[in-house]
Amino acid sequence: MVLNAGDTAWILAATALVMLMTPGVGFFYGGLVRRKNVIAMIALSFIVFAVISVMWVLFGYTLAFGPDIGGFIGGLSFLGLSGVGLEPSGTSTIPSLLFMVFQLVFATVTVAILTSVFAERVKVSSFIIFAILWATIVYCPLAHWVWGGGWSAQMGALDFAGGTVVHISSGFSALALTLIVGKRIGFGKDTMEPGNIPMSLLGAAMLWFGWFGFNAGSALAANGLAANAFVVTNTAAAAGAIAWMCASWYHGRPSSLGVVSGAIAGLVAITPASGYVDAMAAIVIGAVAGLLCYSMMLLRIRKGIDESLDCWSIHGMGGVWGAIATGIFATAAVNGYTGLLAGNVNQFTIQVIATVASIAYAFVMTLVIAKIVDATLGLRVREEEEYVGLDISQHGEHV
Amino acid sequence: MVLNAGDTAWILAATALVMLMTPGVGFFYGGLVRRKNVIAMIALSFIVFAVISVMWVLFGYTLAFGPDIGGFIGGLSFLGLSGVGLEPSGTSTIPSLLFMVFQLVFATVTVAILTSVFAERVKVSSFIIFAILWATIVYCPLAHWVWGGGWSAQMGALDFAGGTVVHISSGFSALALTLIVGKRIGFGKDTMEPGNIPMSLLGAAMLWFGWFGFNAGSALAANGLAANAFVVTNTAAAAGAIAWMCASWYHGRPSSLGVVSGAIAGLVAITPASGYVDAMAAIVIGAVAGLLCYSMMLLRIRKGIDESLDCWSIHGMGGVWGAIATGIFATAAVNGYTGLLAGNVNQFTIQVIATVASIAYAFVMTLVIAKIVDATLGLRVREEEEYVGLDISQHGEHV
Amino acid sequence: MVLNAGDTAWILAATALVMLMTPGVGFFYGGLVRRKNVIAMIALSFIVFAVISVMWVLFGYTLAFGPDIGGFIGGLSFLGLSGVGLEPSGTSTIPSLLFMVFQLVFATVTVAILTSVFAERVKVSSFIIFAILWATIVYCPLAHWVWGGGWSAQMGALDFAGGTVVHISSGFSALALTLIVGKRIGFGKDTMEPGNIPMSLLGAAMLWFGWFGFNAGSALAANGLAANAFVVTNTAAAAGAIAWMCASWYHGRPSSLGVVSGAIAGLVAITPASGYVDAMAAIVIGAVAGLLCYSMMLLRIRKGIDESLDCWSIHGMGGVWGAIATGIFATAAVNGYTGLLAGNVNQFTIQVIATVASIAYAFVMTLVIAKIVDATLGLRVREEEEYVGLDISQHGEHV
Amino acid sequence: MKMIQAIIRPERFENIKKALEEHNYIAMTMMEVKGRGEQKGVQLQYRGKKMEVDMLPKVKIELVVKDTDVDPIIAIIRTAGRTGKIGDGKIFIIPVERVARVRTDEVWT
Amino acid sequence: MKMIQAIIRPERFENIKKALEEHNYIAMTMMEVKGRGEQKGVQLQYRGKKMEVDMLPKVKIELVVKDTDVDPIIAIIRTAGRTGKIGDGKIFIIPVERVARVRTDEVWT
Amino acid sequence: MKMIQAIIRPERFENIKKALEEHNYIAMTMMEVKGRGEQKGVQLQYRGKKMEVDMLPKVKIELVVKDTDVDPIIAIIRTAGRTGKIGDGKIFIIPVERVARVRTDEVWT
Ligand SMILES: Nc1ncnc2c1ncn2[C@@H]1O[C@H](COP(=O)(O)OP(=O)(O)O)[C@@H](O)[C@H]1O
Ligand SMILES: Nc1ncnc2c1ncn2[C@@H]1O[C@H](COP(=O)(O)OP(=O)(O)O)[C@@H](O)[C@H]1O
Ligand SMILES: Nc1ncnc2c1ncn2[C@@H]1O[C@H](COP(=O)(O)OP(=O)(O)O)[C@@H](O)[C@H]1O
Repeated sequence: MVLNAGDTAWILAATALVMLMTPGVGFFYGGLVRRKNVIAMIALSFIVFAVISVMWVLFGYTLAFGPDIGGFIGGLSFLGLSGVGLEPSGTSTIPSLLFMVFQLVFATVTVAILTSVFAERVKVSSFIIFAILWATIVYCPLAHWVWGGGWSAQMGALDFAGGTVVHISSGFSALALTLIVGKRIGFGKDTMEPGNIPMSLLGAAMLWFGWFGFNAGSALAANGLAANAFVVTNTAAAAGAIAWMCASWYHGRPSSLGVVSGAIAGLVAITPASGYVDAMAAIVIGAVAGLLCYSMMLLRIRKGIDESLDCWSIHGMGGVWGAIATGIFATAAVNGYTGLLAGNVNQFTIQVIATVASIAYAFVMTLVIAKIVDATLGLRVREEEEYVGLDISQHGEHV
Repeated sequence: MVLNAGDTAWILAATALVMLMTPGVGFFYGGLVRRKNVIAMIALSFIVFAVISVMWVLFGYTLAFGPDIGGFIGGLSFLGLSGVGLEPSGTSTIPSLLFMVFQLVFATVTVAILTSVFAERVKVSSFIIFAILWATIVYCPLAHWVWGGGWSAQMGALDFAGGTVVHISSGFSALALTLIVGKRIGFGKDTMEPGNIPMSLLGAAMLWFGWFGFNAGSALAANGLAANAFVVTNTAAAAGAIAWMCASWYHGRPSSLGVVSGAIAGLVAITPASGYVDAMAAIVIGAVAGLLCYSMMLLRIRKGIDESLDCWSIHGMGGVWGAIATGIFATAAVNGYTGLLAGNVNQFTIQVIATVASIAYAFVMTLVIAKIVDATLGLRVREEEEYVGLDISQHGEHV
Repeated sequence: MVLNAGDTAWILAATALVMLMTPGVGFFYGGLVRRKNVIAMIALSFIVFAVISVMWVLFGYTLAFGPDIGGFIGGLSFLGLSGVGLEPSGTSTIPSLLFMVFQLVFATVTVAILTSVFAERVKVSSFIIFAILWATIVYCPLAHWVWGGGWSAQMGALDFAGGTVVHISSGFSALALTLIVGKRIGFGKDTMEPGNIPMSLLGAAMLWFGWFGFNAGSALAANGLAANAFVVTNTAAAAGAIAWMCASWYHGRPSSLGVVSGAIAGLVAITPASGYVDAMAAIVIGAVAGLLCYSMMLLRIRKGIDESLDCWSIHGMGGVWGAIATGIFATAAVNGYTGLLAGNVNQFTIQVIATVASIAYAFVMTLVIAKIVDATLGLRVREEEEYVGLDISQHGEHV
Repeated sequence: MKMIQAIIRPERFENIKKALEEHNYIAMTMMEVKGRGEQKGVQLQYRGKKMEVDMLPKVKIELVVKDTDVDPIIAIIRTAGRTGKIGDGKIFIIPVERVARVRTDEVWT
Repeated sequence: MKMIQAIIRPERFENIKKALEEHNYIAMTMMEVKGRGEQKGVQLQYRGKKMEVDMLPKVKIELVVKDTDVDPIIAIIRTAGRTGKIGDGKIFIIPVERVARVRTDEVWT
Repeated sequence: MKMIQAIIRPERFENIKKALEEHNYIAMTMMEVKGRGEQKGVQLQYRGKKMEVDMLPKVKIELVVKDTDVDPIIAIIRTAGRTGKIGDGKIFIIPVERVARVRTDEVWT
C-alpha cells in the first residue's frame, strides 16, 4: 500500500516512546537494588540497548520477520536489512524500515526486563553473551510465531503488543535463570532494601509513558484502534495500581513502589489484549493483574526464590493473565475478534495453547543457554566482587 | 467528519506528552519538600493519576462532556464510556476515544497540581477521597462550562487549553484549602528548604516538555493553529523564566528554582491564550506572568500562608492573568478572535466574568468539600506522623 | 505547497523531542561536575533555553533563515517573526511557524552543548551575554550557510541535521574558549570526579530519545527518509556505544559513562549523514566515532586541556568525522546523493571544505567574542566563589 | 579542648547555627545522620498494632572548643533547639587531646 | 559514659539493630560512611594486575552508654554482625565526659 | 590508641589517601560532611553587602592508630592536604580506650 504520512508520524513517535522504555527499565530496576549496584543496573539497560540494536539490524530482524520457515523462524532475506526499504511493503502504510525499528525497540526492552534476575551478581561480559544468544534463540522465534507469520499466528492466537513475546518470555526466562544464576550472597539473611525509590518512580513514569507507544503503536496506524489501545492501556494501568495499592494497604501501608508495580502489572496484562478489549474490560484485566502479581510476588518471596526484581511475578504472571484475558474479554466492537464472554471457546483455547507453548519454549531454551554460558564463561562475579558491588567491580564507578 | 490520520497521530503523541505532566508535577513538588516527604509527594501524583484515570472513564468524562444540562454539567450518556467509540464524532477528525483520553490527562494533572497544599501533612486516604470529590464536583462542571458546551462557552469565553479549568481552579482551590488544612508544624519557625533541587528541575523539564502536548494538542489537529500554540507556549515560558530570573536577581541571586518557576508561570498564563495570540504578545504575557507570580509568591510568604508549593501564586494568579490576557491580546490573525487591543471590549468583559465565576465556584465548593472530608475522615496526619514524615508514616518507605 | 497533517504531526512531536535535549544536556553535564556545581550546571541549560528562545523569535530566526545576503547571512524580513505564518511556504508541507520553532530548539541545544567549557568556573551573567553574542554571530551565520541557502548549501555541502552547524561549531568553539576561560583551580592536581553518574545516565537517555526528533525530524516530513534517519541514528549510537565500551574495557573497565559517551559520539557523527547513508554504513560511522572520540578525549586529558565535559572531543571531533563520513558513505539509494565510496570525489571535497570553513569561522569568532566579554565583564568567578562552588555563589542554592 | 557532639532536629539546625553565631561560636562541622532515642523513636499507631518508627533523620553537629566554652554552648543549643517534644536530641562531650591546623603548622591542646 | 562507634556491613545493620533492641539497647545514631581496613579493602584481580578497591560503603553506629554496658554491646554487635569474612568491621570505645539532653535540662556523666 | 579526625578539602582526599597509603597507613573511615572554620567560611561580596557562605562540603576522615603514629600521620595529612588557603581543614586527636574487631574476638587498647 501507499505510505500514509499520518500513520508514519505516529509510528515514528511511538518508536521513540518505546525506545525510552529500555532506560526506563534501567532506572526502575536501578532504584530497587542496593546503592553499590545502582550504576551497574542502569548500565545494563544501556548496554542491552546498544548490543541488541546492532544485533537486530544485522540478523535479528530477519530471523523474526523474514519469510516463514516451517512456522518456526524467519529466513535470511533481510540479513543486514537488505531489502528493507524506505517504502511500505504489503498492506503496510508505513516505511518498512520504520516497522523494523519499531520491532527493534520491542526486542531491546524485552532483554532489559530480563536483567531483573542478573541483578547485583552477574558479570557484565557473560551477560552480554547471554543476551545475544537469548535474543537470537528465544526472542526471535517467539516474535516470529506471533507477528512474523509463524504457527501461533496461523493458529489464530491473539497477541496485540507482545504478551507472550515480550512478557511471558522474559518472565519465565527469568524464573528459569534463578536455577542457574542462584541467589545473591546474603539473600534472605541480609537486608536488601531499595537504594533509591525516587529513581524507581522515575523509571516507572518512563515506562508508563513509553507504554503508550508500545500498545497504541502496535496498531501500526494512527486510527481508532490505536486510540482504543491507548485508552485501555491507561485504564488497565490505573486499575492495576489501585488494586495493588489496596492489597498492600490491607497488609500494611500503601507503598509508592506498590502503586507503580501495580501499574506495571496492569500494563503487562493489557499488552496482548489492548487491540481487542474495551475500557470496562480493561478495568477488570488491570485490577486482577494487580492482585495476581502482588500475590505472586509474595509467593516468590515466601519460597525464597531470588528472582530479584520480580520480572517473573509481574511480567511473567501478568503476561499469562493478559494472554488468557484476551481470550476471555475480546469483543467484536473493537477489532472484530471475540473471546469467551462472547461465547468463543475456541479463541480461549488457542490463547491457552499459545501461552503454554511460549512458557515451555522460553523456560527450556533459557535453561540451556544459561547453562552453557555458565559452564563456559561463568555467570557470577567472584564473591569479593559481589561484596564490593558491581558498580566498582564491573564498571569502576561509584555513586 | 472523517478520521484524519495526521491529526490523530498528533493527538496520540500529545496525550502521551500531557500524561507525563502528572508525574512531572510529582517530581517538581517532590524536590521542594523536605527529605522525609519526598516519596510521599511523588506518590501522590501517581495515585492521582491512577484514581482519576478510572474515575474519568467511569463517570468523569460524561459529567464534563455529556449532553449539556442547563449549561452547568454534562448528562450521563457516556457513563462507562458507552457510546464513546473508535470513530470521530461531530466536526472532530480524531477518534472519540482519543478526545476522551486527551481530556483525561488534563483532569489528572489538574488534581496533581492541587497537591501543593497537602504537602507534608495530609493523610493519603483522606486525600484520595477528597480528590475524587473535587474532580467530580469542581473539575467536571468547570470543564463542562468551557469545553463541554456549558454557559461559559455559550457566552463566548475563550480558554484554549484550560486557564480557568485547570489553573484557576486548582490555584484558588489550593488557597481555599489553606483555610481547612492549616499550616505545617513549625511553618514560619523551622527551616523548610527544598530537599532535592535537581529533582525539581527534572520535574520542570517534564512539565515544559509535556506542555507542548497540552497547548498545541488543544488544537485537536496537526495544523497551523497547533504550530502557533506550540510557538507561543515556548515563547511565554521563556519570557516568564527570564522575568522571574531577573526579578529574583534584583533581590539577590538568580536561583534555578526561580528560572523554572518563571517558566511555569509563563506556561500557565499562555495556556488559555495559546490559540488566540501571536509570539510577540506571548513575550508580554509570559514576562508579566513571571513578575506577577513572583510577587504573589512573596506576598503569600509575607502573609504567612502555608500554601506550600505555590499552586495559588503560580497557577491561580498566572491563570487569572492568562484568562484576562486572552481578552487583551487575542488577534484575528491567529484564530479569528480579537481582544481589547483590537478594540473588542466585549471579549475582555466576558473573560473577566468567566474568571470571576471560576474563582468563586472553585473556592467555595472546595471549602465545602474539604470541610466535609476534614470533619468526617480528618485531613491531617497526627503530629508524630508529621514529625516523622509522610514517607514512613503513610507509605512505610524512605529515601 | 499545501499543509500535510501527517508531516505536521511528526514535526510537532519531533520539536518537542528536540526541546528535551536542552535540559538533557543539563542533566548529562550536571552529573559530571562536582557536587557543589550540579545545580549551576543544570541551571545553565534552562537559562540557555529561555534566553535563546526569546532571542530566536526576535531576531535569530531571520538572521539564519531570512532572504540570503551574500551567501553569508539572512536578511531581516522575519524580524519578530513578522511574515512567519500558520501556513506552509515554498515547497514545505508544514506551517512556517513550526519550521521556525523546530530550528529554535536546534539553536538552544547547540548553545547548551557549549556550556561544557564554562563548567564550574564562569559567572552566569557573563555567560548569558556570551551566549547571546555567540548565537548571533556564530550560530546564525553557520545555520544560514547550510540550511538558509548560504554559500555552503549553494556549493552542495550535505549536512542533514547539523553536523557543522551544531556539533563542529559548538565543539571547536569550546576548544577556542579553553584559551580564554582557562582551567579550573586545581585542575590536574585535585580529583574532579563525576558527582552523580545516574544523573548523567538520565541526561544521556534524554539525549538519545530526543535525537530521534533531531535527525528524523530533519526530514521535515513523516516519510521514508525520516524512517531511514531514525534507523541510522539508532544504529550509529549503538555502534558508538559498543566501540567506546570495548576500547575502555581494553584499558580497564567498561564504565557506564563510556557507554553513553560512545552513544553520543555515534549520534553526533551520524547527524550530518542521517539523510544520506544506510544502516550498514551507520555501524561503521558510529563505531569509528566511538573510537575516535574516545582517543580524542584521552588526548585532551594528556595535553592538560580543561575542556571540562568533552564538548570538543565528542561534538567537535565527532562532528568532523560525521561531515567527512557523509562525503564517504552517501548512497543514492537513500536520498539520491553519493559519496566517495560511490566514486563521487567531488562531494567528499565539498564536505572537507565545509568542515574546514566551519571550524575556522567558529574558532576565530568565538575567540574574539570571548575575549571581548572577558575584557569587559570578566568570565571567571572569583577564586573564593569557585572554591565554594557555583551553586551557592551564583544561584544561592545547594543540593 | 572538648568536642561537643550535638544530635538535633534537622528543622532546628539553622536556628541553632544562628544562635551559636551570635555568641561568636562559628567553627563547626555538620553531617546528616539517622537516629533514635531511648523512647524508641516515635511510635505510630498502625491498624491496631503499634509500629515503631525508628532511625529518623537527624543532624549532628560537632564543635571543638575550649573547656570553658562547653557550658555556654550547651545552653545555647538547648535554647535554640528545644521544642519540648521527644526527639529534641542529645549532646555528648568528648575529650580532645590535640588540635592541629592543616593550613599552618599550628597545634594546640 | 562511653561512646561505642561500630563500623559494620550495611547489610548487617538491620540485624544488629534488632539484636541490640532485644537486649534493650535502643538509643543510637547511624550514618553512612565509606571505609577500608588494614587489608586494604578487597583486592580485585583485574586483567592480570591487582587492583585495590578501597573505601567501600559501610554503616557507622554510635551508642553512648554506661561503662558497664560496653562489653555486652560489643558481644551483641559481634554476634549479630559477624560473617567471618574481611570487612566485618571494627568497634572503637571512646570516653564521653558528659551527656546533656536538649529537651530538658538534665545532664549526666 | 587515638582516633585522628581530619576534616579536609574534598578535592584533596585522593591525594591524602594515597600519601597515607605510601606510608602504610591503610585503614580509615571517611564521610562527607559540611563545615566552616573560625573564618566563618568564605565571604562572598554580593551586590554591595557581604554574604557569608558557610557550611561548605568537606570530607572527614577517621583513623584509629597507635599513639606513636599520630604525629607522622598529622605530618602526612598536612603535606598532602595543604593548599595554604583558608579551608584546608583541621585535625582533632581523640583518645580511644579500646578497639575490637567484629570478625574475630580480638580486643586491644
Ligand atoms: N545513647 C545514645 N547514643 C547515641 N545516640 C543517641 C543516644 N540517645 C539519643 N541519641 C541520638 O539523639 C537523637 C534524639 O534522641 P531522643 O531520645 O529522641 O531525644 P530526647 O531524649 O532529647 O527527646 C536520637 O535520634 C539519636 O540519634
Ligand atoms: N584503624 C581504623 N581506623 C578507622 N577505621 C577503621 C580502622 N580499621 C577499620 N576501620 C573501618 O572498619 C571497616 C571494616 O574494616 P575491616 O578491616 O574490613 O574489618 P575486619 O578487619 O574486621 O575484617 C573499614 O572499612 C573501615 O571503615
Ligand atoms: N572548632 C571546630 N570544630 C569543629 N569543626 C571545625 C572546627 N574548626 C574547623 N572545623 C572544620 O574544619 C573545616 C576547615 O576549617 P577552616 O577554618 O576553613 O580551616 P583552616 O582554619 O585550616 O583554614 C571547617 O569547614 C569545619 O568543618
